[in-house]
Amino acid sequence: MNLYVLLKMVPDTVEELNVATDGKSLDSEFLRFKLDDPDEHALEQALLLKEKHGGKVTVVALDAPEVDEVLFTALAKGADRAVKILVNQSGLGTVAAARVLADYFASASDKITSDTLVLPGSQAIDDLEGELAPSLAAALNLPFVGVVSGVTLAKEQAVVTKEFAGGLRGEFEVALPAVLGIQSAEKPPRYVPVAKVRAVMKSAKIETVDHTPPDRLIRLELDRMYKPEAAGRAQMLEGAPEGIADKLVEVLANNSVI
Amino acid sequence: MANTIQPPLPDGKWKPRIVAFFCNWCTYTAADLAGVSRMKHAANVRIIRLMCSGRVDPQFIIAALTKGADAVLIGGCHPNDCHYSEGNYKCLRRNQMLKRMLADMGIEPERVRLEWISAAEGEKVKRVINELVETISRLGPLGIPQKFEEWDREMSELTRQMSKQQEAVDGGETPVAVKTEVIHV
Amino acid sequence: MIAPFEPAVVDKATTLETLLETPAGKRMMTCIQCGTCAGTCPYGEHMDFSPRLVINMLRGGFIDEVIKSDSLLRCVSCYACMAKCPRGIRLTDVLLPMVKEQVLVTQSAMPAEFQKSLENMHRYGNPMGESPRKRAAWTATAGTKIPLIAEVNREVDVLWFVDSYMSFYARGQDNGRATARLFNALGVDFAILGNEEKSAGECGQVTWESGLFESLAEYNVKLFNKYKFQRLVTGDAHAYNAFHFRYPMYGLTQPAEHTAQFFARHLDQLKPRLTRPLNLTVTYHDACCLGRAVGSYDEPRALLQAIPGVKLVEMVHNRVNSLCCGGGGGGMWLDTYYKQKGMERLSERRVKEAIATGADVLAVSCPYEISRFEDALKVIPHDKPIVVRDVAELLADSLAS
Amino acid sequence: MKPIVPKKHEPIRIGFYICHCGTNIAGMVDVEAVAKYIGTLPNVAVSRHYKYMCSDPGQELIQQDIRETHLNRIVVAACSPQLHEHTFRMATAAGGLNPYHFQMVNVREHDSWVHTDRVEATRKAMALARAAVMRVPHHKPLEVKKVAINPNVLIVGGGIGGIHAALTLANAGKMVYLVEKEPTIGGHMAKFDKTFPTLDCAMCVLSPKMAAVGSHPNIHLWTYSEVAKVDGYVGNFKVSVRRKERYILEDLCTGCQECVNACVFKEPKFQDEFNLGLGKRKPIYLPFPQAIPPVTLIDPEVCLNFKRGRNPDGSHTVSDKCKKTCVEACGDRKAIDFKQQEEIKEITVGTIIMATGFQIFDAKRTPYYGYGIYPNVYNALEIERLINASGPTEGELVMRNGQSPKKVAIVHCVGSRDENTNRWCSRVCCLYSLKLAHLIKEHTEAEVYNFYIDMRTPGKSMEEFYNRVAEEGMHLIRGRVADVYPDPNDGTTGRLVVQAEDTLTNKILKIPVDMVVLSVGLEPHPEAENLRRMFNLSCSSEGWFLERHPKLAPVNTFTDGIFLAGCCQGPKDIPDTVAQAGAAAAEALALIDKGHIEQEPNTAYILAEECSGCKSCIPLCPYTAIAFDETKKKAIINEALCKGCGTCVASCPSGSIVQNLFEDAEIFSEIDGVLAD
Repeated sequence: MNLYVLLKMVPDTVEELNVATDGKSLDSEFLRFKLDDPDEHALEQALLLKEKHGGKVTVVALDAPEVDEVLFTALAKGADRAVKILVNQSGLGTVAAARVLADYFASASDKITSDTLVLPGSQAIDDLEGELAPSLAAALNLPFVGVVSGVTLAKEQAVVTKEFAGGLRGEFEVALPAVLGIQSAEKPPRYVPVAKVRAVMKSAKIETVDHTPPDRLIRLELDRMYKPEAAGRAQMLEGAPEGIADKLVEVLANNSVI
Repeated sequence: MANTIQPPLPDGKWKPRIVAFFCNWCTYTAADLAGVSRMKHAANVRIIRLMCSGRVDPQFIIAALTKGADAVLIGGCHPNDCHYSEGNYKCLRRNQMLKRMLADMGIEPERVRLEWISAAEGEKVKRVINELVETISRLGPLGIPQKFEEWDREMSELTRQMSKQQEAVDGGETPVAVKTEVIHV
Repeated sequence: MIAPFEPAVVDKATTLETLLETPAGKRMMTCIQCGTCAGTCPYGEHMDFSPRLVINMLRGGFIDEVIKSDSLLRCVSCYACMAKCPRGIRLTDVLLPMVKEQVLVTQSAMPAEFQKSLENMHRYGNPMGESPRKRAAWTATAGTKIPLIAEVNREVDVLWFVDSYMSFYARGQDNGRATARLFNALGVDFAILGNEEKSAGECGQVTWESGLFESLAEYNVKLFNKYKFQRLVTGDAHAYNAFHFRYPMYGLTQPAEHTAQFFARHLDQLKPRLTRPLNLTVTYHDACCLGRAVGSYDEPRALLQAIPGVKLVEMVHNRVNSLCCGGGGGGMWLDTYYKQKGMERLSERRVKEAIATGADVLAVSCPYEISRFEDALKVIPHDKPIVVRDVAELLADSLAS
Repeated sequence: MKPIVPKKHEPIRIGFYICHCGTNIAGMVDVEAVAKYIGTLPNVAVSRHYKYMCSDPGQELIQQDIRETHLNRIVVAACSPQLHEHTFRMATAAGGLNPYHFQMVNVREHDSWVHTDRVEATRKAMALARAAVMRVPHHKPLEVKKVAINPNVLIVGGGIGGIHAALTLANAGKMVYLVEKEPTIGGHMAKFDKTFPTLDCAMCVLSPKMAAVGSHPNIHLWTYSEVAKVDGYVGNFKVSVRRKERYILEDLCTGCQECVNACVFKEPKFQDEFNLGLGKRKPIYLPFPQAIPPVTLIDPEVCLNFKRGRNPDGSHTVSDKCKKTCVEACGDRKAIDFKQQEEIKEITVGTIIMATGFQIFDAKRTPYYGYGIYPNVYNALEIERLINASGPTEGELVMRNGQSPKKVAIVHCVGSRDENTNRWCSRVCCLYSLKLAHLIKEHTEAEVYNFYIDMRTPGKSMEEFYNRVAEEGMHLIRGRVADVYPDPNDGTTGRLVVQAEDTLTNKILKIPVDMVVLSVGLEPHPEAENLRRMFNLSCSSEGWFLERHPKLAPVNTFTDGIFLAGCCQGPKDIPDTVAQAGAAAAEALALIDKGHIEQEPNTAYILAEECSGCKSCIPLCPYTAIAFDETKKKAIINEALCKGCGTCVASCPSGSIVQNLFEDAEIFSEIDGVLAD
């Protein structure tokens, strides 16, 4: 198997997000980046498939802050190659990103073969539409299934589980090669000891690919970024636990809840 | 006589040579115990047996150092345990004086080590010897005999020059210019 | 009593493969398989491979079998086996962590809560996953100015290492505020690291994550070297454990003290200030990292007895024989896992003994214990109220206001 | 003694011999190379290596060479001089030379046994041998000094070891001083109920021997006494013994105990030492019925006749508060003396036997076993008293709450084999634990659980005893107890849970029991360190008195004339103690019957012509052997008093003091020799 996992860095919401003074972007002073959650699952799914069927896992990411550590961690977990495309992810829209990635796959060294699976995360916190995976599939002219929560492989095809609203599941057969947007892996993402990551940082290399960013036209223009206004319906109760309990009962009674 | 004797052994790189003076009752016996217990330790220490550490004459230590020892180890009974009541105290007192003297001569204090080792402390013999060998290996050779040779050479050279000058004076020739330094007090 | 542990533990480069070559490892060859370790282990009966068996498997060359099992996940690094071992074998801080680390490397699935806390410690410097930018936020509620060492810009006497539980956890902050009051009452010249500080990482070391511990230790030591101070004082028993035994290997040169030790050392100055009688019966729980690990049994007790009106009573298991709260060695984040395995929570076993003493207060000196014992008290029935307080909190309560 | 001046111009002819000692030396030192090298040195006439130099043919080799090649100096490189210096001196003498024309080189203990590099070890052997070869030409002929031996013997400690040694020597017609610090002899053995493996009654076999000591005409029995000072040397020790005041005149007391019955305290109410506090006694008491001497004593701390205060000299102040019914009861015998004071006795003896025994491990040092915390935890010696028919419960095994235990745990190795307390195996605990298990079951039919690490039962009939007890249905659990705590399911009865891993089944056991018995180990007597100093002995790192050689001189010490018997030398059982006591007595007898001691001639003398009369040597001598001749203004050494330490020699500013065997010239040559490579 030839497994590609696409990794995307997203803002870490552990730190409070603030809007920058231009009103169109995030204040970057304390902004940190982390790997998008579904992408971490995509990596885990790829590693599970590799453990089961053999093959090679390549992680691919666009350039972004803290991306190197993420790529090394992926290698420490068991990925075989890490590729960084030297195009800054910042300000590049999802569709443009898909173009860059498609160009990468079209380039000479990484041909899509008949046993290739490309596994992006099915969405990201700054791409809730999940446009990347289908855009990439379209650009590569490959079949696509999104919101996948399980993959098994049979001869020249993959059987994928996809979740629907209301707890329904569907099973799809997809001919290989294909693009699958991963929502969750069959197991929670594994832990990798820090010592192993530190060792990999010393021994392994990240491959870099130069690339010209695509035309500006397909970039998105953002008009305004702002925080939602507080609705002001919350009421804070203060005091000792017993007092709070009494007040809470009063509030609930006044509002005819009890 | 020393120069005429050479043991038929391959000459390796420098290793510390240490002379030890051990009292018969405690430390010598402890070294025996280390042997009976097969406690392996460095082979650089050569032990000379005395009845009491009180017998260790400072001249023995100086003799050992000037004859080429890189360090001297003295072992006696613990304070209060001397077979002869207080010979070890006498040894301690002398040792303190000697150390000051050696320091004035530019000999590192680590090169003369006094240890109280009871007959039961075979383990301590091993530890002290190993520690001392390590310390001296770090300090490097003391090399007093070599220094003596060097001084002897300088002295004879000086003497030679002096006599040459004298000859020149005696022979009525122009004396060889000897550089003199004026020392301002 | 029990012989003190030598501070030089083992070379930091020692691995499981080279262990038997080291002095600590050679001592394992003298194990007489008496089973004291297993008999005293709080989870001994839940281990397929007890510490005794681990040693024998290691000596026999069967350690891989141990690593495949999850027995060692039950070790809470409480030092009980090591304190009682008749051969003085370094189980808790050398052998078991090394085996555990191999378990971690080998097993792909970790209990989720535990994995999350390790990832958080690595990424955010605290196990809760809180924003590192908010680490010093608690100082706003201290009621007094807590100086930041970066701002005072000179050498201080005491660098107070607050650590994560006292920085982020609401009940831990009570301890932080109390400590600040005590420092001020004694006129101690102190400062904290503020947002720069990261978890000391002790649980990384005795748990399984030597890499995590190393990255945190290297980070903190670099930070220590940036500033000038005489001594390091912390109220976190686990941080103290790391500073005392292992940080010197990473370049810490200043002495480290736990607040209980620090205040006990200043008891003569402190005592005249302890004027408010508390009128409480108190039982003291020996934190493993302060008690068995370094033998500080008397200092916290001396502090408690210095408080007017405090009557000290002992639990059945005390001092060297104290029962662990179950929070060490990663146990803090393994409660769910232990529950799944049908194992009793150790904190519940401990509070039963505390309740039996009839004490009003269960005094502690480790920030883990506050939450662990408070949670345990919620499920263990008891007639007379009993509360959990850090020794520092009780001392501060007794200060004239 | 003046040295015999060697014949001038006599050429030095040295014979050098290096011993293989099997492979002990030859395995690490190239003995052939050493012999070859030494053969090239000046003055060496013969240089040989031989398999076993100490063997008869080895010694004969030396003698033959002396005769045939006219050697006049001998050097043997072999083991430590502590072992065979005497042997080879005798061989040298047998060859016709003065025995002091010999020098020994230690290439075994100080070389082959402690080094791992053959080249280095060989090099060192050469250096040491060369030093001896360079030293020995300076040796002078010397004579052995003979000193008469005092035939009296001091025995310190009146346990079974001291008792047996005393009787052996007294029966051989020697005068024995037996000093015991307790008011009675008997030691630990007197406290035991039965002895393993025969289960015969300890007191039944001991009391006849105790009585024999008490009545023996050749034994001065001084109980309640301690050695205060020891001076002198083998053959002639001067000893001060402090006889503590017991307020009873020993010679007048008949042991009738009417004083005890008459005491104003009607009931015994003070802790009884002999029963380890489990029983009670009065202020005036006999330690136990068979006590020897059968003399009562008064405890001034509790007797009403004493104000429980002390005079400035330390003696107890006497009051008139009490009716003194005891004095009344004693009547005309007048054996009670409230004014009695301690007495110092000075004696002279030629030999000393140390039999000071051991103490049991204080189980409070392993707090997790609950001794001193839970009333139902006992140490083994307390159980001995509880099951003893003459003990505080008259042989009924009941606990402090008056109940008989139904389940008993016996914990082995308490304070033994433990780095945190005592590292050694106490040797008797396994067997006495089995014995107690048997006795407890016999007395109470309780279930008995023995928790052991390893069952160690060496010795005659011991394994058989183990089999017998096992067959009786004991629970034998292989695992060291880790914790003892009150049974949480049982509030009030004091039942305890014993927690341990059964290491043979990998199971953690938590066994509720009524009684826990701690098989405490043996450790050095608390006074051992003081005694060691006083008698100039050595102790092992554990604190046991050190024997001269662990195999070949197990009852000798490094101080000539002082011997060891029993547990003061290390843990042992009764038969071994008795055997060692007999051996110590025989060693003492051997010395006494020889009539004199041979002393090394390593004394110092003064070269009068060189002495400047500075007197600096005089205060240095610990034996006041140096005097000052006021007329000649020279120092003089009394060689009878000189012990040969050499301290004065090292300090003489004019170099006018010479120590035989350790002359300056000899030592300087040795220094040259070790460094001449």
